[in-house]
Amino acid sequence: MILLILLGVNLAATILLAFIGDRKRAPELNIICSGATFAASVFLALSVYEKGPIISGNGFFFVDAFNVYLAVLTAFVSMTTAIFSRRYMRVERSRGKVGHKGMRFYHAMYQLFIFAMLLALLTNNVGVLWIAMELATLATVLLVSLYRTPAAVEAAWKYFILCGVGIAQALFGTVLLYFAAERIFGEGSKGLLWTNLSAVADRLDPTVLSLAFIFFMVGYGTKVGLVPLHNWLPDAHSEGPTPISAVLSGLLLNVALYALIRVKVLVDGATHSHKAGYIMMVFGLLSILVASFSLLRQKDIKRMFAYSSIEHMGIATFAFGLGGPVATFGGLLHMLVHSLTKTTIFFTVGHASQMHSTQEMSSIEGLIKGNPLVGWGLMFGVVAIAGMPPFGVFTSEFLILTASIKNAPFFTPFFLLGIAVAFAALFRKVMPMAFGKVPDNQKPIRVAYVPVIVHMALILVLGIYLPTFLSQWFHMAVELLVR
Amino acid sequence: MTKDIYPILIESLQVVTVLVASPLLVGWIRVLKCWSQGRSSAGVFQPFRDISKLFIKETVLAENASWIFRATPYIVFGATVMAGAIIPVISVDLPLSATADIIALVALFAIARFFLALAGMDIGTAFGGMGSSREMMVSSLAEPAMLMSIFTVSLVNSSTSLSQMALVLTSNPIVLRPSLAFALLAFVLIALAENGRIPVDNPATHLELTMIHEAMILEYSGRHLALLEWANMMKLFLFAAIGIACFFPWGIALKDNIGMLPAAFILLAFKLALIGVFIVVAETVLAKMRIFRVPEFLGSAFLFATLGMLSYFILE
Amino acid sequence: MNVSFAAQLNSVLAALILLTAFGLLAQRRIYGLLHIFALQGFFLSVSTAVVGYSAGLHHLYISALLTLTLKVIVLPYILYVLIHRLRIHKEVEEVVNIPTTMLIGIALVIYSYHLTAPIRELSDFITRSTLAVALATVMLGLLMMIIRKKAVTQIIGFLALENGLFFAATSATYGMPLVVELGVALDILIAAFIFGIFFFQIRTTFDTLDLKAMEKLKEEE
Amino acid sequence: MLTQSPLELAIAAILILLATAAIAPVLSRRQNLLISFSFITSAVASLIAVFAGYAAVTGGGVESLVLPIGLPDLPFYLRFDPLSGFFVTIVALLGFMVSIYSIGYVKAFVGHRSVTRLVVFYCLFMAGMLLVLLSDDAYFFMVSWELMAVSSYFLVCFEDDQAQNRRAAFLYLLIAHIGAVLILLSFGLMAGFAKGFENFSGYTFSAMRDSHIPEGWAAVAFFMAFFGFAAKAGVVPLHAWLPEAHPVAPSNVSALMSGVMLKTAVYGIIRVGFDLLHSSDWRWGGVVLIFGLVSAVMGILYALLQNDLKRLLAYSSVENIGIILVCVGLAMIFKSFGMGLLASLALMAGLYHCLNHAMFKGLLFMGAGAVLHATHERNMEGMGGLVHKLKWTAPLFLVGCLSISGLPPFNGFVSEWLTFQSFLLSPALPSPLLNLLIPLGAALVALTGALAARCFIKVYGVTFLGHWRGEHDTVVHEAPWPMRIGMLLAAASCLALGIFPTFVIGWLDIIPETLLAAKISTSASASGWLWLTPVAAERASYSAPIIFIGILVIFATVYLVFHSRTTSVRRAPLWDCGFGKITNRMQYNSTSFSMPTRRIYGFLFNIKETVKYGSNQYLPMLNNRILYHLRVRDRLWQMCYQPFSDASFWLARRVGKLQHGRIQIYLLYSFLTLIVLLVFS
Repeated sequence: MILLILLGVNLAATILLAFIGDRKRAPELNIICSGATFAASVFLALSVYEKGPIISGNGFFFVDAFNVYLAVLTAFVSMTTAIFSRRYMRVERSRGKVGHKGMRFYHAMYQLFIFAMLLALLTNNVGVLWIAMELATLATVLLVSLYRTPAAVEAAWKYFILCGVGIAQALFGTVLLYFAAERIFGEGSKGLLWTNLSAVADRLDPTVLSLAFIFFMVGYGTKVGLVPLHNWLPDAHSEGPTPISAVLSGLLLNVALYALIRVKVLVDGATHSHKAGYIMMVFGLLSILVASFSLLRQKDIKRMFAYSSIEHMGIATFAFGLGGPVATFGGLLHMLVHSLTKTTIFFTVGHASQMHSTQEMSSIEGLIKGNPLVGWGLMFGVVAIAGMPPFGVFTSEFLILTASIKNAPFFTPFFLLGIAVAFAALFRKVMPMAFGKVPDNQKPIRVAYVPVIVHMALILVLGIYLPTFLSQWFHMAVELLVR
Repeated sequence: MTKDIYPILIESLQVVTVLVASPLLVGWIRVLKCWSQGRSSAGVFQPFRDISKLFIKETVLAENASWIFRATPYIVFGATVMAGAIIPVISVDLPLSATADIIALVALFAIARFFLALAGMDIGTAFGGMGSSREMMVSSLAEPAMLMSIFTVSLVNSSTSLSQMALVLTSNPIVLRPSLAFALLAFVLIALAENGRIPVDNPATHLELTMIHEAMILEYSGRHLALLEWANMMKLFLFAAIGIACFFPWGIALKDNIGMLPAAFILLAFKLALIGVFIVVAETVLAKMRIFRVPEFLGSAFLFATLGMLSYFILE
Repeated sequence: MNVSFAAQLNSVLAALILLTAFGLLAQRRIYGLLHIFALQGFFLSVSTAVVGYSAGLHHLYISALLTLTLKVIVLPYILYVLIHRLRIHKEVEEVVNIPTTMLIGIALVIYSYHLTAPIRELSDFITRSTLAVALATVMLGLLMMIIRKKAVTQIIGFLALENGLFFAATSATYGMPLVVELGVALDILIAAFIFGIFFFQIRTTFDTLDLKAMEKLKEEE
Repeated sequence: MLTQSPLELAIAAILILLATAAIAPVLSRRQNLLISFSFITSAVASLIAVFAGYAAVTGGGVESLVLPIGLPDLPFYLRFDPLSGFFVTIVALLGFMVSIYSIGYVKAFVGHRSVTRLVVFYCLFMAGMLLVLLSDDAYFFMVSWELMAVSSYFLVCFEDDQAQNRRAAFLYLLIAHIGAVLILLSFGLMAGFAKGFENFSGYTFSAMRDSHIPEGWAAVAFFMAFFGFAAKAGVVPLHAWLPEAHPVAPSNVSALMSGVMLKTAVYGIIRVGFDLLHSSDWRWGGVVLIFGLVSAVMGILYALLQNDLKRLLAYSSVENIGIILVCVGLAMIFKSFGMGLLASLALMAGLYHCLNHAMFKGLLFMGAGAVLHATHERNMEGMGGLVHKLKWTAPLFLVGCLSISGLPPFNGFVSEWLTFQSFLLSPALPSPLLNLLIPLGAALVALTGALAARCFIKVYGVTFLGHWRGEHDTVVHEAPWPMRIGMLLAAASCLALGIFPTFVIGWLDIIPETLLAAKISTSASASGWLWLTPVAAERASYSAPIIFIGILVIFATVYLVFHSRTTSVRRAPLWDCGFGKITNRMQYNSTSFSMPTRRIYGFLFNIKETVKYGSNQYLPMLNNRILYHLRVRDRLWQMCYQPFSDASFWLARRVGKLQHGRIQIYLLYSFLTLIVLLVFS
C-alpha cells in the first residue's frame, strides 16, 4: 500500500505538472509531492525497520534495509532539491532562460525522474530495474538540454548516447543473468526476481555470471560514472539546470551503484571468488585517480564538482569492491553522505553562479562577503567533501581507508594520492571564490536557505554521531551484502 | 669553625685571584710582545693603570644609546665574574664550582657575548653592526668545535664538571692520551678565536675593516669601557684557566688542603706565564687572516676535536 | 515445421541479421541505412516468431509483433520523417576505410563466438548457437557508432545494437518475461521520441547534424 | 573545583570553549563586547584546563571515559594520563596567556573587518587541540586533529582579501591533510592487527596497545605516523607551509600555532612511538634523530636569512621542533637498548623543551604582534629604535630572545643543557657505530644553539635597536594593557622555568616512569632543589638560582660602587669618522647582518644577488645610486615540492586528454573497456 503511494504520488505529479507546471504555485506543488513521497518512504522504512524485509506486489517489489535507506535518501534529497529549485528556477525564469513550456516540462520530468529512481530501487525484478534505470536516463536527457544552448544540447546528446549504449550493455547482462536463472527456475518472470536469484546464487552458473557481471559493470558503471566510462558525466552535470545536476550527482549515481552492487552479490555467490570485487576496486581506483587529476585544471565550477562526484563514486565503488564489513559499512555511509554533501554544494554553486551570472570560477569571488550562507555553505561543503572531519564524508573515508590498508595495502598509496590531489585541487579553486572582496559583477539574489542548512546540519551530525537506528540499518545492509 | 669558613674563604680568594690576575696576564703578554718586537714595555701593571684611568674619566654616551647599551657593561662584567667564581683556578674544592659545568660555563660567556653584540647594534652605526655580526659568526662556528672538545674530555673523565675533571686527572697516574692531545689542540684554536686574538682578530688594532671585538665596543667610554676591558681580560684568563683545569691540572689544590695553596699559586703563575709566552709566539709568527678564512680555521678546530673523540673510541 | 527445421531457419535468420549488421557498417547513404535497418528488424521479428512457434511459447508472438511494429515500421518511419523534414537525406556520409572496418568486424564476430562458446554448452535450446551472433550484432552496432560521424547514423547504430540485444534475449532465453519486454519496448519508444526532439534541437542550434560540431565540451589543452 | 577529577575539569574547559564558539555569532553585532566576552571565557577555560593538566600529571593516574557519541560501535573514548596532562598544561597555559593578550590585540581589527570568524575559530582551535590530547581512539583522534587543522586554517586566512594569505592557508591545509591521512593509515594499520577490527573495537588505542604487530608492519605504521605528524610539526622537508602560514595569521593565532599546535604533533609521535607501538629497533629513533637534526640546523639557517619578523620566528619553530625531535629520537635509541634511565633523561629534555618553546615562542610571537600593532610593518628592514618607544614590549621581547638563544638563567638553557647531557651519555650505548655518530649530532645541536643566538641578536638588534630604518617615521604606540599582561605572564614563566628546573622535573617525572619505567628525579634533585644533577653530582650539575642571583649581585654591586661617585655622563653625537652626518641608511640591517651566514652556508640555499648601478640624472659620470637586490629561496621547495606540483599538472593535462570532446572516442573507451574486461575474465 505504502509502496503504491510512494510511487503513485510521483507518477500522478508527473502527469499533473505536465499540464500546470508553469503556474505560479507549481513549485510548491512540486515540493508537496516530493514531501509526500518522503513521508511515505519514511513509513516504509519504519515498517522495514520493525518487521524486516517486505516482499509485495506478487514479488514485484522487494524492500530490505539496503534499498529502503537509499529510497528514503532519494525521497529526502528530491524534496530538498525541490525546495531549492523553487527559488533557483524563479531566478532562471525571470532571466528568461526558461519559458512556460520549459517549466512544465521541467517539473514533470523532475517527478518522473524521481519515480524512475524509486522504482529502480524498490523493484525486485532485475529487468524492471533495468527499465527504470533507462527511464531515469531518458527523463533527464531533455532536462540537461533545457536551456537549448549549444553546449547544453551537446552535453545532452552525449549523455543520451553514452548512457544509452552503456545501459544497453547492462541489458545484455540482464539477458545473460536470466539465461543462467532460467536453468533453475525455468520460463517466466520468477527467474528475474532478485530474491529468488540471491537464494540460489551459489547454483547459478559461474561462467555465465562472470560474463554477465562484465556487461553489468560496463553498463551500470557508465551510469555510475566510473572511469573510463565517465565522459558523459562532467558535460551533463555542468550544462543542465543546477537542481538537475544536484539530483544527478546526488541520487542517480547512487541508484546506478545500487544496481551494480545487487548484481555483485549474485556474482560473488555464484563464482565464490573475489573477482568481481577486484574489478570494482580497479574501476574505483582508476576513477579516483583520473577524476582527482582532472579536478586540477577545471575552470567551470559545476564541471569541477561533477569530477568530484566521479571521484567519490570511485571511492564508494572501491569500498564495495573491497568487501568486508568495515569497508561495506563505509561504502554505504559514503553513498549517503556524498549524496547529502554534493547536493549542498550544488545548491550553493547554483546560487553562486546565479549571483555572478557565470559558471567560470575565475569570475566568482567574495561569496562569503556577498552572501554568507552561500559562501560558508560552499566552503564547508568543500571542507566536507574533501574528507575533513567533523563531517560525515570523513567518517566513511576513515572506515574505507583503514579497511583498505588492512585488506589491500598495495592499492592504498594510489588511493591516498587521489585523495590528496583532489583535496588540493578543490581548495585551490574554492578559496578564491569563497574569500576575498565582493566584485562588481556580483548581484544579490534570493537564496534558498532551508536545504543548505538542513543538509549541512545532517552532514555535521553524521560526522560525529551516527544514530543507533541508522547504524542498525547499515549493519543489516552489510549483512545482506557481505556473506 | 674552619670547616664553615673555608668555603667562603677559598671562594673569595678565587674571585680576587681572577680579578687581579687577569690584568696581570694581559700585562705580561704585552710586555712579552714588546720584548719580542724590540720595544721597551710599560710594565706588567699597565693594564691596571689603564683601567683605573678609564674609571675616573667622563662617560660619553651616544645620542641614540638605550638602556641596553648602558646595562651591557655591567651584565658582561657580572657574567664574567660569575664564571670566574666557578672555574677552579687554585683549588678543586670550590664551593660554587657545582653551579655550572663546562657547558653552562660556555653559556655564561654566551650571555656576555649576546649583550655585547646587542650593544653593538644599539647605537646604530655600521661599525657596531659589523662587529656584532662578525662576532656572532665566529662564535657560532666555534660552538660545535667547543662542544666536541668538551665531549672528548668528558669521555676521558666521564664528567663535565671542571673540578671533577681536574680531580680525576690529578688523582690518576699520568697517561699519554692522543684524544686529549687532539682536544687540547682544538681547544687552543677555539680559545684564540673566542678571545679575539691573532689570527682571528687583533686586539691591538682599530683598523676599521678588520675589527671584530673592538668594533662592537667602539662607542664605549669611561667606566663602561673599563668594565668591558676588564671583563675581556678576565675572559682570556678564564679560558686559560679552563685549559689548565682540563688538560694540565697538576698542582692544583685538592680537597680540604690549605697547605697546597701556595704551591698551587706558584704553579698557576708558572703555567700562565708559559701560556703568555705561547700566545706571544703565536701572534708573532702568525698573521691575521681574512675574515672569511675563519670558518676554515674553526673547521680545523672541529676536525681536531672530532679526531680526538674518534681516537678515544678507536685507540683507548 | 519440425524443430530441426526451425533451428535451421533460425540459423539462416541469424546469418541474415549478421549480414545486415555488416551492411550497416558499410552503407554510406542514409536511406540505404534505413532500409537495411528495417530489414534487420524484420529478420529479428521473424526469428522471434519462429522461436516462439518452435518452442511453443506464445508470448514470443507478442514480442515478434512488438518488434515488427517498432523496429520495422515505427522507428524507420520516424527516422524517415525526420530525415525528410530536416532535409538531410542528401547528405552522404564519408565512411573511412571500409575494408579495415570489415576486418575489425570479422574479428569481433570471432571473438564473440569465442566468448559465448562456454555458454553454448550449457544451453539445450535450439537457438543456442545464435548467441554468438547476437553478441556480435551488439558489438558491430557499437563499432558503427564509433566510426560514424553523423547523429542520425549514430542513432541507427544504437538501434542496431538494441536489435542485437533483442536477438540475444530471444535466442538465448526464449525471450524475457513479458513485463520486461514491454518495458523495454516502451523505453525504446520514448528514446525514439527523444532522439527525434534531439535532431531538431541539434539542427536548430548547430545547423548540421554532423557530430563534428559537437566537440566543444572538453578539457582544454 | 577541587572535588572534580582532572578529566572532568578538562571536559568542562572544552565545553566552555565550544559554547563560546557557538555563542559568538550571536554577539557579532557588538564586536567589542564579543571580543571581551569570548576571550575572557576562553582564558577562564584555559585556566581550568591548566589545573586539569597539572592535576593529571601530579596525580599520575589514568582516567578514562566513553562519550555516547561517535560511531555506534565506536563511541568517542577519552583518556587522561600524565602525558596528555602535560601537553594539556602546555596548551592551556599558553592559551591562557594568549587569550588575555587577544583581548587587546583583536580589538585592533574592529572597524576594519568583522572578528566573529576569528573568535569562533579561535575557540574551536583551542578546543580541538585539547581534544586531540584527550582522545583515546583513532576515530576521535582524527576528528579532533582535523578540527584543529580546519579551524587553524580559517584562522590563517582570516585576512582573506590578500591572495598571499589564501595561498599560505591553502598550502598549510594541504600538507596538514596529507599528514593527517598518513596518520590515519598508520592507525588503520595498527587497528588492522588489533583484536576486533571487524566490529570496530580495534580502533581504540587500548586495543592497539595490546596488539602484536609484526616488526615490519610496525615499522611501516610508525613511519607513516611519524611523517604524518612531522608534516604538522614542520619537520624539514615537510616544513614548507610553516613559514608561509604563521606570518599571515593574526599574531595571537601564530603564537598558539607555533607555540602549542606543533607540540600536538610531538605528542602524537611520543604517543605512537612510546605508547602504542613497542619496538626495540634503534633505527626508528635514528631516523627521528636525523630528521630532528636536519630540521634544527636548516630551520635556524633559514631563520637567519629572513627579513620578515614573523617568518623568521616561524622558521625558528622548525629549529626548535628539530631539537625536540632530537631528544625524542635519542630517547627512542636509549629505550631500544633497554637503558631506561638515559631514555627518560632524553625524553625529559624533549618534554622540557616543549614546555619552554611554548613559552618563549608564544612570548616572541606576542611580541611580534605588539610590534606589528605598533608599526603595521612585518619587514624588519623597515624597523629599528623601537626600544625607545615600546617601553614594555622591548624588554619582554628581550626575555624571549634570551630564552630562545639558550642563555642562562632563562628556560631555554635548561632544556638545551639537558639535551647535551643526554648526548654526553651516549657513549654508554653498546653500539660502536652510534658511539661515533651521535656526538656529531651533539655538535650540530651546538651549532644550532649558537646560530639561534646569532639569529635573535639580529632580530632584536634590527627591530628594537639602532635608528628607525623606515622611509617615514610612523607613529608608534605601545600595546594596550591586556597585551602587556599576556606577554608579561609568558616572560615570567620563561624566567621561572629557567630558575626552578628541579621542581618541573620532579613534577614531570611520572611521564617517563609510565612510558619507560624509569625515573630521573631521584638523581636529578638528589642534591636539593637548588642543584640540578640529572645523573650524578660528579657527572654534571647546574644551579640556575645561584647563577641568576650571582649575576644580579655582581651587577648590583658594581653598579652601586660606580654610582656612589659622581662621574658625569654626557650624551654626544655618534662618531662619524670625520665625514658627514651618519644617516639611518648606514646602519647594519637584517640583510647585512646575515651576510656572513649567506657566505658560509650559501650552498644550502638558492640565492640570487643582483647589484644594479643607476646613474644620477644630473651628474651622469657618477654612479651614486646602487640598487642591491637579494632573493633567497628554499632549495627544498624546488627539490621536494616543485616536482610534485609539476608532475601533478603534467598528469592533469594528460588525463584531460581523456575528455577529448568526440563522442566516438568516448564510445571507443566503452568498447575497449568491454573488450579488455572480457579478455581478462
